Amino acid sequence: MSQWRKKWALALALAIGIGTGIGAYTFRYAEGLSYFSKDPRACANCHIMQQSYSSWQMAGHHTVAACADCHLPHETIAKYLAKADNGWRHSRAFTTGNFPEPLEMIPRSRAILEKTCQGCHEGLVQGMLSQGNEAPACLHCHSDVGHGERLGLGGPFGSTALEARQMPAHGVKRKP
Amino acid sequence: LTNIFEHKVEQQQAWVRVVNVTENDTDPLKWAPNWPAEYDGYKRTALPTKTRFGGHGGSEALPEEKLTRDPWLKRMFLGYAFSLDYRDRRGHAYMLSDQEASLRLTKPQSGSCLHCHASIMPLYRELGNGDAMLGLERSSAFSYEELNQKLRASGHAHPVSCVDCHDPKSMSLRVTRPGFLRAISEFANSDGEAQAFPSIQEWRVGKREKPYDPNTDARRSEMRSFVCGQCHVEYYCGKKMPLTFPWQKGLTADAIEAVWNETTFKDGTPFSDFEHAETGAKVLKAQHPEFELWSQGIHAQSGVSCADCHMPYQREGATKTSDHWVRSPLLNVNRACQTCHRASETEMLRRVDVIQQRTYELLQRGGRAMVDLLDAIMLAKKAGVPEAELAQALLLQRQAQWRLDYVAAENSMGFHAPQEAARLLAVAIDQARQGQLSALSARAAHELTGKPEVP
Amino acid sequence: LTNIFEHKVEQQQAWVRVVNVTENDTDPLKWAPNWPAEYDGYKRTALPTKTRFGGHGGSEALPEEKLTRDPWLKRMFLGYAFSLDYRDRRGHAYMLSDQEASLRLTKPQSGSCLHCHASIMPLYRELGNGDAMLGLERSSAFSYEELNQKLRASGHAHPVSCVDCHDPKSMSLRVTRPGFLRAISEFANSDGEAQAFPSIQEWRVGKREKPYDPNTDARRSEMRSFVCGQCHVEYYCGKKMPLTFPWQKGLTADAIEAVWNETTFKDGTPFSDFEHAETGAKVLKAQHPEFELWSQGIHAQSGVSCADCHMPYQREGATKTSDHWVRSPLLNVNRACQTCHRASETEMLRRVDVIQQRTYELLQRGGRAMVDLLDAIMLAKKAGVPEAELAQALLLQRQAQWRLDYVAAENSMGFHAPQEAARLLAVAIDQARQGQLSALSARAAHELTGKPEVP
Ligand code: HEC
Ligand code: HEC
Ligand code: HEC
Ligand code: HEC
Ligand code: HEC
Ligand code: HEC
Ligand code: HEC
Ligand code: HEC
Ligand code: HEC
Ligand code: HEC
Ligand code: HEC
Ligand code: HEC
Ligand code: HEC
Ligand code: HEC
Ligand SMILES: [Ca+2]
Ligand SMILES: [Ca+2]
Repeated sequence: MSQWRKKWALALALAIGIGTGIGAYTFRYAEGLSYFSKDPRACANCHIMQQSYSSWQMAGHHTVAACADCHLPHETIAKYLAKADNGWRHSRAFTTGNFPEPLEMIPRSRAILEKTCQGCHEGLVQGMLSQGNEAPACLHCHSDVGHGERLGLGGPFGSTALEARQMPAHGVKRKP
Repeated sequence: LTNIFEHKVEQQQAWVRVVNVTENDTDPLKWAPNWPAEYDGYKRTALPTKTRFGGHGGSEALPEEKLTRDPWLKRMFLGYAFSLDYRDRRGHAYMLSDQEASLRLTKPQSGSCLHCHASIMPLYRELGNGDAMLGLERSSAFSYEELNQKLRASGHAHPVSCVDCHDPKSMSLRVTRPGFLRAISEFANSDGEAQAFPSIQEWRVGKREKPYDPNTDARRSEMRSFVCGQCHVEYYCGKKMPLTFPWQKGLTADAIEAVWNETTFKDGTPFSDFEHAETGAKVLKAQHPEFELWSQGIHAQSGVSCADCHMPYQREGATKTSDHWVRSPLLNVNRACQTCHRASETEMLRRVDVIQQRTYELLQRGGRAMVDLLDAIMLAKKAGVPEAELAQALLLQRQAQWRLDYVAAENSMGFHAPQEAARLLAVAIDQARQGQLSALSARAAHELTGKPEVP
Repeated sequence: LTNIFEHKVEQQQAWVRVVNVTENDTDPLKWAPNWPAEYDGYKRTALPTKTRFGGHGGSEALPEEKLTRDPWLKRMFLGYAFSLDYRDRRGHAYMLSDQEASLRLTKPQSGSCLHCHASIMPLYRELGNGDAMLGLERSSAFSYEELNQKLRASGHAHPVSCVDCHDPKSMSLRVTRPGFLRAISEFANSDGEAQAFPSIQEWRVGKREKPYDPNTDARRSEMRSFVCGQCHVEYYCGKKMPLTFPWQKGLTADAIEAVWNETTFKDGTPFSDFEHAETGAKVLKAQHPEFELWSQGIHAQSGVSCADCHMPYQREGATKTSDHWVRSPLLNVNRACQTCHRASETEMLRRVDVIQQRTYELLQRGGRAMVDLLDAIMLAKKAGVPEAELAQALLLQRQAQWRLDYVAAENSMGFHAPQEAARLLAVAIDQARQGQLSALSARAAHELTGKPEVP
């Protein structure tokens, strides 16, 4: 990934955000720059993403795919546009605290996911994609490949699955 | 902006105990400085809430009267205190005052009623000289008024409180209520299906040396339902027997009926809650079997606990707490349901509505069948049919009424186990109609002196 | 190493057309060289399979006779061909031969029967001079034997075949059956609830310029159920009316009953399938409403299609194909259920068993109520009760029998929509018992000449 492209994308992201000067500050402070790294820990910089991060570590794909492999387009330009888009929306949401929890994926993000699945598994699903009509929705059947069962904020099926199922009644601890 | 700073700070916070709390601290206010978020939620149970079938609505003094809304309920309960006053439930904050205000107390009630309506443990310990189980047993000898006075005098007159569900030292969940402790252990010892309870399954195949004790044996995910199972259950609570949860054969409506059928009072008479004022049938009363019905549903059997839906996690800044505003999950679909389900909020609400609407329709159908049965028996009586020839009709009344009431008294309008609730209503309807047939043909046979032969 | 090599090769071969296939290629063998994996699966539908309520078991010439297993079915169908022979279903490979072997054909049957039992499209086009819809209409004028002979002579006498579900050019899914095409469009045009069908919801709020056409309007996920809805549906198929799927008011059992109630034959007589041989009631026959019942369940409403469970994807070397061995998903839980459900195979089987067991219990209860109703009517007739006084009982027989049969004829023993199936049975039981009450009180009134007044 070349240096000038990084800068170009950052500029774009900031350009969208600069409308309210504070946006830029927020973005920087909340480690918005991490949007431009491939390192999954960069996403986990926000505690909001912590749950996704830890569940990803327990799910099947963590040895072969990191956040960006699934959540960002594989084509370069589209990737940076998406990064800027996410970066801005998430930073703003993080600052205002104005978002649903458990998180809900927007359709745009879902569409990106479908494409990245196909990208890696093209060979395998060739038959499915070869039929004339629209592509099948991978997430209809495989929505748990990235993070296991849906996590929300925890509970017996979340990142605390093992905890809640196996932990004896004693020893309730405040979760981080 | 400050928001972000706060987030960063909160992230580092741990439980700082500002004050010390003990077994005798029944006043939640005492706990508030340590756990302000939980306390805030707890206090909100005093707010009015309303969904189609849940909550209690506006700011009226008392929730809506079920007996007015569904007159067949009143008819079914004739001869029992429940025909005097029977209202919608509401938030935990009201549990003691709503009990005190109920006209059911115009009939003599037992002190055991307080088991589920107040933070009663210190009083039980006092009554039993430190042994709460003994305390509960002794409490049934008191009249409701006597024990209520004692409670008020002791300073423990609070609704269910922190100490009822939490060990004040570790804040772990624990169950305190003697009624539950005894019953869950009896259930573990039965061969009733226990799909929802992994620790009971393990105990059963294990050594069984010590009786099953939820406080040491249960998993955390089970405790998240057990704390509610202390109260949201079918019971007998009167003068003729100590408080009883009838789980010796299992947690299904059929298993519970079987237990009641085999129970006798001390004086040897077979168990029943009351004699129906019109027909004279010896019938049962079902009370809020949320825990039991839930246990028969797919959620329970997938490990989903009461607290998952009724006390979902919420984030306050960077920390997660359980929402102690215990209420209808339909008021909080995002946290209560979408944490596991990928469908939208509207879609989740629609699903619940479909389930509840089907149950409601069958419930009303059952109500009509019950009224027809009562009418048929009364016509037969008027026609002079002798008691003995109505025995079958009266027995069928007891069976049908049990199942109909079971679903009516359960507070989720079938949601906790949709197919099981529909099944119970189907059987109830069949039994009510068969009772009606029996009464009708007894009357016909009587009026024809012997003919036509009963088919 | 060779393994990797093989994978690579297969990957490139996917979809290489060795032979060309067209609309008139009804013989699946012709398609095999292009799609060997799918063909292999398809062929296996000839293998025997057995689950508790599904499949057909061993290698007997014909599947088990339902009428022997549940005598109340036979009694309910007296006067109709279904009382002669009514067996368990089995794999697609048998659909034509099982139809030919059925003793129901000893009564005159219409040529339309072939709509769902053979690869019939070329013949329809021939009959309709290229217009398949017209072809279907004309087919009902033929007797079954005549049309079957035509089919055999044409060389298209195959069970459902590739070309029935796939466009031979693109291999996209498509629906071909005129009965379905007309009915789904009528359904779209109704205001029946369409939660399971997003494209119909969209069409309804859209311009509605052209009638709804699944082949252009439906999503792929819907097509994965529509192809099955061509046959696994309730129908009328006789001489008095062209083949009809009764969806003009919706897909619920109640909506369908309403359509039948409003339908009249050409001669002006109100619609019914047959006159019950004993009671003379004009009753309905329900056939395999899998598509309709599924549409009322949580799976359909979550977008889960027939193919998801009955034709799950499987990995074969380096490609994924749909398992064309269409059969009970309980024989393939790992692929059919566990991609979506995390529970173990044993646990999934247990869940299905609980659901089916509850349905089965209610179904048998319904069967007993039906027999009691028929007995009551016959006793009243014997006692000389005039026809008019039994009208209500006969009407209730029609209503109860419709619902009871609906669940009995549906092939998943309630699984496709557990609560809805239980609800239908509850209503059926109520109606049967009310019919019995009506007959009993008519008889009693008759024998007492006027007394006791019917309550
Ligand atoms: C193998 C692909 C894959 C990888 C790798 C992956 N995800 Fe995901 N992610 C998904 C899928 C699929 C969903 C949708 C889950 C659903 O529908 O419930 C999702 C959903 C999410 C959501 C939305 C919230 C939710 O639970 O639905 C967030 C936030 C998220 N991922 C963050 C991350 C982060 C952070 C990482 C890296 C630590 C990551 N993802 C890695 C596939 C992946
Ligand atoms: C600045 C903090 C922060 C960082 C860094 C961050 N996220 Fe998020 N993320 C959020 C917040 C806040 C939300 C909730 C936004 C909303 O719902 O409006 C969110 C929501 C999401 C969602 C679900 C909503 C949607 O957009 O569809 C996904 C998927 C996601 N994040 C993935 C990622 C990935 C992948 C990364 C790393 C490349 C990442 N996030 C880095 C804060 C962050
Ligand atoms: C960066 C490439 C990459 C992306 C993006 C990716 N996968 Fe995979 N996936 C792999 C590899 C490599 C494996 C094999 C891993 C193994 O065998 O452990 C795999 C395994 C799988 C499996 C089988 C194992 C399991 O976890 O169940 C499924 C199903 C799957 N992927 C689906 C998906 C879906 C759906 C998406 C999109 C949400 C996706 N993949 C995105 C590379 C990827
Ligand atoms: C209707 C359900 C469904 C849809 C939609 C679906 N899959 Fe799958 N997928 C399955 C099933 C079932 C299996 C397991 C096959 C087996 O075990 O043989 C599977 C297996 C896989 C595997 C693992 C194969 C292996 O065993 O290593 C991958 C990778 C995969 N799918 C990717 C995808 C992608 C990418 C898409 C979207 C283009 C997709 N799937 C859409 C049902 C589905
Ligand atoms: C999967 C989610 C879920 C679980 C688990 C669950 N419930 Fe519920 N509960 C509901 C829903 C939904 C309603 C219907 C609320 C309404 O009609 O407003 C409900 C209704 C209730 C009501 C009446 C609420 C009111 O506002 O009137 C009570 C009391 C209740 N549940 C107690 C329990 C208990 C006790 C348990 C465990 C033994 C439990 N629930 C388990 C979802 C759940
Ligand atoms: C000590 C007894 C007791 C315990 C323990 C208890 N409840 Fe209750 N609950 C009650 C009583 C009594 C009421 C009715 C109060 C009234 O109507 O005044 C009630 C009311 C409710 C309501 C109705 C609230 C509304 O707004 O209508 C819900 C929901 C509920 N409880 C759920 C739970 C759950 C979940 C738990 C466990 C986490 C639980 N309860 C534990 C006794 C208890
Ligand atoms: C095993 C626990 C338990 C016992 C014992 C118990 N209650 Fe309750 N009570 C509850 C729960 C849980 C609710 C809320 C659910 C509901 O209303 O169905 C409730 C609700 C009530 C209400 C408000 C709704 C209504 O029914 O009008 C009154 C009044 C009440 N109880 C009175 C009594 C009296 C009097 C007794 C003793 C005869 C008693 N309770 C014994 C658990 C119990
Ligand atoms: C009816 C039962 C009940 C009552 C009363 C109750 N709690 Fe809880 N509490 C719970 C449950 C259930 C949890 C979740 C525990 C878990 O997941 O292990 C919980 C969790 C907690 C936690 C752990 C952090 C969290 O929020 O998950 C704290 C602290 C707490 N409660 C404090 C209190 C305080 C203070 C009060 C009194 C104002 C109180 N509780 C009253 C049932 C109750
Ligand atoms: C902790 C996880 C969890 C929570 C929270 C949860 N569910 Fe579920 N739900 C499940 C599971 C697991 C199933 C069983 C099917 C499956 O395996 O997906 C299920 C099944 C269902 C079904 C179909 C079964 C039935 O009974 O008809 C409905 C409807 C449903 N849930 C609604 C809700 C609603 C409404 C809420 C919130 C009040 C809720 N659920 C909360 C996990 C959950
Ligand atoms: C969620 C999974 C699921 C979906 C979706 C589903 N089915 Fe089924 N189906 C089942 C199960 C489970 C059974 C019971 C099998 C048994 O008893 O062996 C069944 C039984 C059947 C049977 C009888 C099978 C036999 O072996 O006797 C037929 C026919 C059938 N389904 C057709 C359909 C059709 C047509 C659709 C769509 C309109 C559909 N199914 C949708 C799971 C499903
Ligand atoms: C052209 C009509 C037709 C179509 C299209 C059709 N079926 Fe069938 N299906 C039948 C007939 C007829 C039988 C019974 C055959 C017999 O008993 O000889 C049958 C039998 C079955 C069985 C029972 C198999 C067994 O082993 O017992 C299942 C399951 C089934 N179909 C599911 C489906 C599904 C899923 C689809 C769509 C993917 C579908 N069918 C499409 C006509 C059809
Ligand atoms: C709308 C489609 C459709 C039509 C029209 C249709 N069938 Fe079927 N038939 C099916 C399906 C689907 C099955 C498998 C499901 C079942 O057995 O319930 C089946 C099963 C059968 C079976 C095997 C099981 C049994 O019932 O004994 C016979 C025989 C049969 N049909 C005969 C006929 C005859 C004769 C006619 C004309 C009167 C006819 N079918 C019309 C769809 C149809
Ligand atoms: C009863 C309907 C039906 C019949 C008959 C049928 N198919 Fe299919 N076929 C399907 C469905 C459903 C799919 C899945 C389509 C999708 O992925 O959305 C499918 C998918 C396919 C695919 C795409 C790759 C895959 O396996 O998913 C091929 C190729 C195919 N079928 C070939 C055939 C051939 C060859 C025959 C005849 C031997 C045949 N089909 C008969 C319903 C049918
Ligand atoms: C493509 C995804 C998918 C497949 C395949 C699937 N299910 Fe489900 N199932 C769901 C969804 C979605 C729900 C609704 C509850 C929820 O949202 O989790 C559900 C709910 C259920 C429920 C509870 C609702 C009810 O009807 O009682 C049962 C039981 C169930 N599934 C069993 C099965 C079985 C058995 C199979 C295989 C034959 C199967 N499922 C296949 C997605 C699926
Ligand atoms: Ca009781
Ligand atoms: Ca029919």
